[in-house]
Amino acid sequence: MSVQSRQATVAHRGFVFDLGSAAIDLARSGWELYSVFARTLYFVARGKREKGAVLRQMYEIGNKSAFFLTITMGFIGMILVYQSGLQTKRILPDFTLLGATYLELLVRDLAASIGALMLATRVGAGIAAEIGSMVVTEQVDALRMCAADPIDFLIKPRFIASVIMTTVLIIWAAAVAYVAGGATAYFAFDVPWRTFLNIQLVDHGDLITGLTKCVAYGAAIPIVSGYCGLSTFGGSEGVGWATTRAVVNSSLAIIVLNFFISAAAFVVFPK
Amino acid sequence: MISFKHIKKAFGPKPVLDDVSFDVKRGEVFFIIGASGVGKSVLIKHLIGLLRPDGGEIWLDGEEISRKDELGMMPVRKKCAMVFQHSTLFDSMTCAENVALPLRKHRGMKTRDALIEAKNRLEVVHMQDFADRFPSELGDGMRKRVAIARALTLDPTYVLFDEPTTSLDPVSARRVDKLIRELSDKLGVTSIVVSHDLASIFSIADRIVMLYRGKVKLMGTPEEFKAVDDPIVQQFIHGRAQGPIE
Amino acid sequence: MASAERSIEVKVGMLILVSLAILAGFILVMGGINFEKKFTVYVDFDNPGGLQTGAPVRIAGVKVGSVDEMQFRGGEIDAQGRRSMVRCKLSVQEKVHSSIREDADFYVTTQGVLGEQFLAIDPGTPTKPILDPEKTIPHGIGPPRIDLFLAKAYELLDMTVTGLRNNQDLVKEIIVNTAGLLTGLNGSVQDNRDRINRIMQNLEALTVEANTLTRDARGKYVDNPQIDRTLANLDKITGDLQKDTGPLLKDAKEAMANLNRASATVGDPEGQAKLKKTIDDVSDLAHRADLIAADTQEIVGHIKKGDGTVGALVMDEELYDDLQEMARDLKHNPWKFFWKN
Amino acid sequence: MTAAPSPSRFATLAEGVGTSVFGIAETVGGMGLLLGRILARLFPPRLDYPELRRNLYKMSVKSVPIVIITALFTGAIMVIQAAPIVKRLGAEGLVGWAAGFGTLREIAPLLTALMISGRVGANNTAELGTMVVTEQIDALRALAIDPIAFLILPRFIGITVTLFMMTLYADALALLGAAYSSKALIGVEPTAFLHGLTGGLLGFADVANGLVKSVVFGLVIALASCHFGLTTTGGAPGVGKSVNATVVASAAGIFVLDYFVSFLLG
Repeated sequence: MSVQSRQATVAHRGFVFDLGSAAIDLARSGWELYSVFARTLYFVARGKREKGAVLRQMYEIGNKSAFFLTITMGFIGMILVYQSGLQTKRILPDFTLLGATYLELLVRDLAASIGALMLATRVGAGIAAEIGSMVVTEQVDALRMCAADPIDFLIKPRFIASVIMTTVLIIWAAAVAYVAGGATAYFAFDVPWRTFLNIQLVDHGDLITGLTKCVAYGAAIPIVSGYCGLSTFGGSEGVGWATTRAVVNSSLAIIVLNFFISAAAFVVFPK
Repeated sequence: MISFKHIKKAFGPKPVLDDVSFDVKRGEVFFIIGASGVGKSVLIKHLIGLLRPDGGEIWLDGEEISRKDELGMMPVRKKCAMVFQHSTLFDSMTCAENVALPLRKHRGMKTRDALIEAKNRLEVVHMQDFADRFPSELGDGMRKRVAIARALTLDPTYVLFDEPTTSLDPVSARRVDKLIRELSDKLGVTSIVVSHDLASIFSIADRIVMLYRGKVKLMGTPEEFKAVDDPIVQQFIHGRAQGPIE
Repeated sequence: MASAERSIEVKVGMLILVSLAILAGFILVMGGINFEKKFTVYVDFDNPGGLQTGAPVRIAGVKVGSVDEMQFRGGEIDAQGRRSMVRCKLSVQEKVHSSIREDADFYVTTQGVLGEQFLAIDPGTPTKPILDPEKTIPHGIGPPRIDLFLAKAYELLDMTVTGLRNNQDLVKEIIVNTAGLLTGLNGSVQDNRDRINRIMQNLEALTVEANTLTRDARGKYVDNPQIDRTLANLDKITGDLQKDTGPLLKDAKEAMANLNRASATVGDPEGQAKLKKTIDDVSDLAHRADLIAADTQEIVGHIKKGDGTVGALVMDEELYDDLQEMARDLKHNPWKFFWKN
Repeated sequence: MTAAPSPSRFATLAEGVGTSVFGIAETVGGMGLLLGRILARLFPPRLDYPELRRNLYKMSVKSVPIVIITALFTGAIMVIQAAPIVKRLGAEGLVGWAAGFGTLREIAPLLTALMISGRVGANNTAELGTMVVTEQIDALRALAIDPIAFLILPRFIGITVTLFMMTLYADALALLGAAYSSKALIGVEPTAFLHGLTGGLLGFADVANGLVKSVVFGLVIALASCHFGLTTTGGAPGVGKSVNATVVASAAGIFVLDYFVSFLLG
């Protein structure tokens, strides 16, 4: 809170000042993020291998998020089909392509993006809270004293685990959302399973786009949240702030990445 | 007049207070001492309803208060102020706003009037120059003074101090001691002080109670404490590492 | 401190005001509230189709009001002897009142083929007096029922085919007889001249109307995707077609029967020639009817391959096939258009 | 609890499910109790206006940039995703309707809620959690100030109001983003886009649908963040855990309730 209060005291110097300082902050954070990313990649290639660390993180990130992701993606699947079904009913009462279109959207975008947004809250907050607590309790400094680079030791395993598990979880999430959507279509609009189960609209472009997004989001979440965690200062409120920033910034990163990947896919795989 | 009667309190399976009884008289400076973790802070938090006893009664000015609900405790809390161990100022507010808060909430003062009044109160503890600073920008001693100013805004009859001199430098600590003594002498405020600062205990205490293993070990004046030859008391008041206290 | 507090208040206030402005904007733009003066018109419908309360009312595509209420009337017969099942209460902007004349048409149609149904007003002839909604309750035209149209067309086709098949021998006989004929037909032809003329006129008029319509429809469709009017017109043709076909067939049948009867008795060359001419004319007419069908087919073709929104409407292959089948059949057997047992 | 002598895989699974069910029940119960206590303070209203104003400022004004960025990008993404379908059907004129429907009813309220839950909800939990672990809540009580009325109620109102306002902003901005990206991507003029939006297929009901959702989401976020904030234990790591729990519970709550609200409103 005091952090904010201080910000508040600085905030009376006019809009241009605010804008300028925001831009500088943004640029600086961008550079630092990039440096964390580059160092993570470096350590992925050359760092010390700590036995079991990646596996443990895969369990933390993957298995522990599965329940949460199943619930949310199940509901989002139902909502999406319900809403598009309502529209279809209103405009052209023909449900034959509902399932196919839904699957295409799911594969190309929704499964990855919404799933990753969910993971950003669950995993991103977790990573930032954990690393942030280690920073404020000076455990990270202790690590440095033991000549272990915090990025190698803390972020690298999470990075590898997240890239793998995000992809796995999103494939699972897509399946859950598709089944939930199919059930909704069946119960709410009497669309038979056979009609709903139509994969004719999904092509390799959609698959590649979807998988690219999985990997990009999987990489972005631990980097952004790890960065937020490592830059924690102050006591418990600092941890809170770091966690908040991790959630917000990873979500933003996902939305922005989604925009760029989708636009690129639109150009590369024209329909 | 405060009476603790047979107070029992346990956290989970671990009993902290086990049948503690004593009285505090009006206008005195009453010290509660004991080793760390013996339940001193727990005990005084019972008085203002931050904690509820598992058994026993607490009487305040002829009223049993330990069974009151949260809203029923509000009048009690206006009568008994508390200064927390870490000062515990609201760190989203400036010092003046901290002090103004009770005025605003209980005296029905407008924000602006409350702030002016708060600055007057801060002058009493010599903190008027820091009125618009945030607590995180101040040192421990300064925060403690603001916390005391805040506790006194409602002119309470009783003030509870939870380790007021811990983590203060000796100079600040003695100033706080002096303040507590003056409250009692000049305003007739009853102070209950939780402490293990020997210097404070023997300079300003009227009476002392010592807790040991959840029970009252000894109650009396500082002179009586010095005179008693119980090894536990002696080890504590002389601060020896060797002895029967674990 | 005070100025800081002020600035906080100003910022929060600005934010709230802007959000209220956005809310107001949404309400206005999305048509929640309109501050225009309104007047009320009641319109009766036999079947307003899927028209819903709240549906927009448009004149020439511009939204001028909405359907406020729909009451079920249970088929009351009004002064003109028309049945009204449903009475719609429309609330229409006062400023367009002066352009709605007494002979204005109220019809239910859809937004760009796809989409919700709405009520369109064709303002009517400018020379007529302005519609007084207190006095007259206009009778509206229901939405185009393409399903019904196709069903009826199919029924007609089926009837024709069956009739022709069952009377194959008869037809053959007529032709053979006619070929070898005949004197003294004159009188009988004379007797039937009026009828044949009427058939021809009817068909002629029908063809012209259909041609214009088709052209209109096509032009309209190419220029803008609003096909609603076309569909309404198509519907109307179907109605006309149906209305006319009954007597037409009756007349044709009678003429044939007479011919048949006459063939046995009469046979002068002049009469023969006339009869031949008559048959040729009839055949010619049938050919034109065929052209209408072909044009209709073309529209349908447009609809089908034409930019998909419309395509969805006639995506039903079966209906399309039926139409095509009907057209082909008519081409090969122009007689079918006339023949009914 | 009848623990199996040798914990088989099934037993651990059942135990896990059981624990999560009880955990969810506990959370929901705690939030329900908190809601009751908050409502009790509303009649008659015992609200601290300076605190409300401060929270409104912190929650809403400071969230504007993130909402702007999110909404603009989201609008653009909506169009990118709709573009192939629109092209396939050749219904360029319907882009405005398609994007508008999805944005107003679902995407704008949902994404705004997720972002606000991350920014405001998490921050609120961190703040309350910090106040709990540093005994500031106890200090309030010691000053005879009711923490629910003084701290929670203004935050509760602040979050709900913030989400409502931010959803309006997000609606407008996402549509703006969608309009211009549909011009860039499939060459639909913004006026045609606007026409698709206002042509009668969409009504204020669609906007209202989204706004009702935003209020529901606001309540969920407010309840979750206050509940987890107030039940924080265990210092700095505890605060981190609480924040984590808040964003997870908010996200799950948002999606589950979105479904029910969608169905109820039709």
